[in-house]
Amino acid sequence: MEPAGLAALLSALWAAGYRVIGPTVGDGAIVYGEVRSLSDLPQGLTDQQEAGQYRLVSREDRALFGFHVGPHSLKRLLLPPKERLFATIRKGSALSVVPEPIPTEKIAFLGAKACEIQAMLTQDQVLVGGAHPDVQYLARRNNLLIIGTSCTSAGGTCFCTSMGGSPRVDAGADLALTEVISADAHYFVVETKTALGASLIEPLHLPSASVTEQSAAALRVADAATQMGRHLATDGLKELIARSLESPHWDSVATRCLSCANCTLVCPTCFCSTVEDVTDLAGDHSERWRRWDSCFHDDFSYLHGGSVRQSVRSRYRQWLSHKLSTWIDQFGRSGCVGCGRCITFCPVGIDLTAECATLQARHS
Amino acid sequence: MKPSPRPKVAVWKFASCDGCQLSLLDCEDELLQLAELVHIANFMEASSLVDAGPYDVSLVEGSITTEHDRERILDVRRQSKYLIAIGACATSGGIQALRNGANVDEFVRQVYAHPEYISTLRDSTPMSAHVTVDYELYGCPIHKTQLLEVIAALLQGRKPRVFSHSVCVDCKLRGTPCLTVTRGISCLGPVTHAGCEALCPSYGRGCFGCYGPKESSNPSSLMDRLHSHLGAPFVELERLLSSFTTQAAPFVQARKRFPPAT
Amino acid sequence: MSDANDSHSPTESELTVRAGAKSRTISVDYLARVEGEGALYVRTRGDVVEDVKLKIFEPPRFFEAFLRGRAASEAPDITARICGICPVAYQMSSSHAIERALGIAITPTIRALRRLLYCGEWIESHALHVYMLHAPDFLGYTDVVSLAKAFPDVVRGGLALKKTGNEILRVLGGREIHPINIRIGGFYKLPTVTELSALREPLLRARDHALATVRWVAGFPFPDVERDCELVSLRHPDEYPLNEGQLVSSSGLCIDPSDFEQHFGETHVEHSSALQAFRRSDGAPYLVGPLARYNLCGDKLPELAQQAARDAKLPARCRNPFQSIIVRAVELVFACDEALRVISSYRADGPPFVAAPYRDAEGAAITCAPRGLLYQRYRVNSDGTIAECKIVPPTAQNQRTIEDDLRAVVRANLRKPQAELTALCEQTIRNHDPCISCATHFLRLEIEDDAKR
Amino acid sequence: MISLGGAAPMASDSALVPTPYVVKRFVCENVDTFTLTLAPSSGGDALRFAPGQFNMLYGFPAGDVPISVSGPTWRKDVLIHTIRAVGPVTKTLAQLQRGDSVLLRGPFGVPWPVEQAERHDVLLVAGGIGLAPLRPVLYHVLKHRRRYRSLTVLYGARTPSDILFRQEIAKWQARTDMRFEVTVDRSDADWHGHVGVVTQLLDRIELDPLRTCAMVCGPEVMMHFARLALSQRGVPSSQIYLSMERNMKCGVGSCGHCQLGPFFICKDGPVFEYPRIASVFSVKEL
Ligand SMILES: Cc1cc2nc3c(=O)[nH]c(=O)nc-3n(C[C@H](O)[C@H](O)[C@H](O)COP(=O)(O)OP(=O)(O)OC[C@H]3O[C@@H](n4cnc5c(N)ncnc54)[C@H](O)[C@@H]3O)c2cc1C
Ligand code: SF4
Ligand code: SF4
Ligand code: SF4
Repeated sequence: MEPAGLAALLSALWAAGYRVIGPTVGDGAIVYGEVRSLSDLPQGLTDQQEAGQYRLVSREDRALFGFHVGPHSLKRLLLPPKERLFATIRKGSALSVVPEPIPTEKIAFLGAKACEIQAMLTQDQVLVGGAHPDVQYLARRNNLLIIGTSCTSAGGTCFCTSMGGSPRVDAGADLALTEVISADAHYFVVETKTALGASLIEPLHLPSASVTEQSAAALRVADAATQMGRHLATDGLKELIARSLESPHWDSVATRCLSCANCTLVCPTCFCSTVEDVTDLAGDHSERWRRWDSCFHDDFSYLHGGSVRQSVRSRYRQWLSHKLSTWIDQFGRSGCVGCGRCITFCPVGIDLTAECATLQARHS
Repeated sequence: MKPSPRPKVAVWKFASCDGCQLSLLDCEDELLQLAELVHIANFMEASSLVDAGPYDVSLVEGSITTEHDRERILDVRRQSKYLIAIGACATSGGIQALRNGANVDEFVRQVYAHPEYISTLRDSTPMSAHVTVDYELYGCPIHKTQLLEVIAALLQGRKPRVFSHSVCVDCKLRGTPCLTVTRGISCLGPVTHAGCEALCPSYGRGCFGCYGPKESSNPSSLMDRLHSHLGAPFVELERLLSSFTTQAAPFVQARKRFPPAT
Repeated sequence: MSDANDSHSPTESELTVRAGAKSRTISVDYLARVEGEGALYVRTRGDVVEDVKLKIFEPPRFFEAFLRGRAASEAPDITARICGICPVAYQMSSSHAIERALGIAITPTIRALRRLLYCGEWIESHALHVYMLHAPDFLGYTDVVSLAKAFPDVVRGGLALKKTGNEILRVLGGREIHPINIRIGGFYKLPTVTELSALREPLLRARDHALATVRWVAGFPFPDVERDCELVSLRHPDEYPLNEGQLVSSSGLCIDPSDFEQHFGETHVEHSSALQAFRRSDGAPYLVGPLARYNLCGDKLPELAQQAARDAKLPARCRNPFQSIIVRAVELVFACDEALRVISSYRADGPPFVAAPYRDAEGAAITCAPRGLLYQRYRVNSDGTIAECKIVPPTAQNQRTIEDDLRAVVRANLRKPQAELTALCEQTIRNHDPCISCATHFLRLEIEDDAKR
Repeated sequence: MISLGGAAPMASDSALVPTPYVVKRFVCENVDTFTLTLAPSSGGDALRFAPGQFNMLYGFPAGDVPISVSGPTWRKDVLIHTIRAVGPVTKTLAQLQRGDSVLLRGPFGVPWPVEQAERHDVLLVAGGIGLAPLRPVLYHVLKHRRRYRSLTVLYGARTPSDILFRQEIAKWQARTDMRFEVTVDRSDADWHGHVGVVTQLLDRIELDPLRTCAMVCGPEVMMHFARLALSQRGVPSSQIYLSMERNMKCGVGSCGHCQLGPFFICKDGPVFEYPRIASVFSVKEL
């Protein structure tokens, strides 16, 4: 598929009633926003990432998806930062409850990276995999169409391969694209992953990719897998962390950690939320809102009489051990997909792969 | 539920810019309703009607900088069931606390022709240094919706929705990419108390900490990073931590670690 | 009108009656001041008004002292904290002064946005004064809440008008009080056209209400007072003054704002922690603010505002301070109209701010705070720090004129009962919307009659 | 992979949206504790629950908090909760009067092991408000008395005036088919019973350790010492159950607040067989 084909797909999606969201350039980063035409995409741009540092820089080519991951993740769409759950009205002594309507908007997400999709599947498990599925999330999820793009390079803080992932988009997407760009060609190899994906591609009458094209795409994705900027040794890590709850290393992190919660809020799998009741002055009308919360907050663990996790040491420990250890107990897989956001977006550059390595060196 | 009589509210001013109490008058949509729900019994900026105490709620703006004010706040405390300190001045001494540790006599001489007319204390101190404060609302100035929220919560006997976490959280909720990480701008957001809805970063400028430190604030670590990684000079960081809540303990602590100015 | 006497603790009254040291006139180099709490002290002997003092108790806050050594870029944020009611005025004067020192020329877009920002502050501040602080005086109410019971539509409209002013401040400045989007050279971020267009509708309604307000306040009962004093304002050849212009006076002065200190000085009297200003040539007090602006620049008001003034029978030369409420209402019409003009021609073009390297230099500027002219002068160092600064706010300039007004009012009304005279004195002070906080609702009249002792 | 799709979810299906209930009865138990009897505002049956399960009770407009059901499981028409007023939400609930509305979501959580305890000596150890979540077990065992061997309740209160359910306790104490011991931390002039912490009572009773099923509910320290004492007496860990408390916002394992190591207290607990939580139980600040 040529870029023109992508443009046609884009118009077809809008025409089919989808709001298309994808990577756009805003405030010095690649953020998710509406994509109406190819010119909204971050053409010719990429990101350079290091612990505590992200820079948007030009690429030598005009790739549309030549970036890694940015400050936003799919959870913005599926588990919005703030969302109303219901309203309560008081009339005399009677209370009535008005539930928030189920969202119906159809959204197509263009340009989801493999780790992004893995993270979404991880959140699915938490939010709709149990006895009480979250109806708002479920509805949004059912209304979401995903066009993934496999990575053809890896970022400075990426380590998806350590977490059992790969730069290649697979399950979870409806369509998977691999962008191939060279001196004389610019095309996408498209794989249909679901019937819905196929139904979108069919009317475009795309030529099928040649073997050369397919292997060019596969080669680039395989290359990306060798370029990971970070590595996490996961063997025995779960048990090691569970054994090291009293490690002095947590104190060392606490001297650096700001308990600012950036790591948890940029993490695409962190799902913690709180609720707040917003009332009018007279107190006759109230709304229950859910919003993102973080285990780095003092009042997160508040019980009558005080918080359970008062020290920053215990909050960082909670986060790291949940991500990499207890999540496996809870859901049979790690809570980390190796996207590296928490490393890049920590204002003081705390790097969970480095902290784990220290812990491993110290305790194994 | 039992209906309760209209609480009597008083608003007091100490050394300040008036901005925090003005927030109340800036509640254009709610002011008249508020005046029905509570009895505004003493609010000099807004009314010449003054009902004597005791008051159910006193909103106190400003810091203590004179002997006379030190006595006056004791009296306000005696007359008030709940005392709510509003704003950076009342909760940390405010910008005028820049005089703390400086040579006040010298300051007086610099500004006034007749220093002997001026009576002032050496330090500008928050309300909590003098009386028991029931609730502190941060900000220079406070956010008017937070003020309404605190009043509503008090009226309804619930916990106000005021959070002690970092400004970063609000940036994330808004979707503002981190200025420090993506553009190398010095920002106090990670150590500053939320409340402004991450205002400055949304306008592309770093937070200068006008809501004071968040809970468990760790400015030392942030300063190390801004200095070693972004090359921010210590004098600049020193100023960054010395503005509207200059006397807040974590900021004072972090400044102590800076090498002496040359 | 209630007598606020009971609200004072004995300590305060002691302070108020404490014998004063002799005052002397001295000009000073470094000032810090704030609007603040005031008290009023009048002493008469028989029919002679011996002493009138508008006392400003506001504790000193030393802004000029701690601005030394700070980064010049911090001046707009720090000086804003002098006053929560007119922070924009402080931000504008400090920005212009430092820009002058550095030789920065702002773009037309930034200039227009600054006018818009100032309109927001004028609307907010004037509406606050007209509806909440001053109108209740004329109609015999204690506050806006009781006024609202009698004039619900006027007050609701007034609150909406005030909100519109605040809305401008919020969009352009980030927040109403102590805006954060203002920096030397311009703004951190330009607003979008859509953001500004959203202000159009509320502004149209606000302008209508301002017009109605001119008619409403014109019908108030005004004591027959003519006060003759020197009026001082900025004047601009093409527009009603906000950020720029020559400094002019009713006696024919016409100078560059940077020459302000050569013509006007300040003195420190015991009963005030604000410094009092005077004209250097003869030591006389002078008046700044809406009345001065209107008398000196009324011809530059947009036609709509001029028409409103004519309809309200407001003479082009108005020397009755009680009628300043009409002038403020007319200025409200102007501010809404001007805001609409800026919005309709706005394009988000050019850089959000203009920068220039620091150098050892000095610059001064005057802009028009709602209450009158606000002078600031800075000497900056090449490392970007402030070497020295001076700030002269409007209330300090008006303080002596207010005392003169009081003297005249007390002299003419000596026979009135205490409560009535107190109210009249309070109103006299409120005519000038002094920014001593509590807008003088805090004032107490002490008449010490020596003859009866 | 999670199966998505299927019938479109309904807004009212959400476990996060409460149902209005009306207060049928308000009983003061002591100075800060009260019992609410609640029936659905729309009429009909109340929610079914098992002993030890809890509901999220919403004191309008303060917010909602987890409160265990303290009434018998067989009451179909009402839900009974016993609440200690300690903070904003519980104090709002304390203001309720007959006829007022509350909002309720639930029931949530893993119940006490009433079936596993059959043919065992049942030992209930309660501290303070911890008696309320255990009361449904007591009702259940008494109703099905023959399925169980001995029944012992050890209950500790801070002072005599803090003792809950006084009249009921008197009746239980009068029964011959069970034993109900009360102790107080601090006594007063009229108190003639035990003084001391509840674990001291444990040392005074006879135990057939291997046939004992112990259910413990109270402050964490109290549970810690009770568990230790029971282990020392030879009760197998797997026959000791504790009810844990953490901050809860959702009640269904999606808000993350109530995590304790690998567990979500709201859905993996609050009742835990001790060995499951042994490795995390006394880790500080976990
Ligand atoms: C499974 C379980 C069963 C319980 N059963 C009972 C019972 O039967 N009777 C009884 O009296 N108490 C019970 N509690 C304790 C009760 O939930 C707390 O006392 C209550 O949350 C206190 O809330 P508050 O607002 O009154 O006071 P505060 O503790 O001061 O709370 C302030 C705020 O903090 C939050 N908060 C504090 N603690 C919790 C919490 N545990 N969960 C969620 N939010 C919290 C709330 O938002 C609350 O509004 C139970 C707790 C749990 C976990
Ligand atoms: S823990 Fe870090 S690397 Fe792992 S998924 Fe979350 S943000 Fe990405
Ligand atoms: S690890 Fe970094 S991002 Fe996370 S809370 Fe600590 S300082 Fe903030
Ligand atoms: S971002 Fe920081 S400086 Fe700006 S308003 Fe908020 S707390 Fe104040």
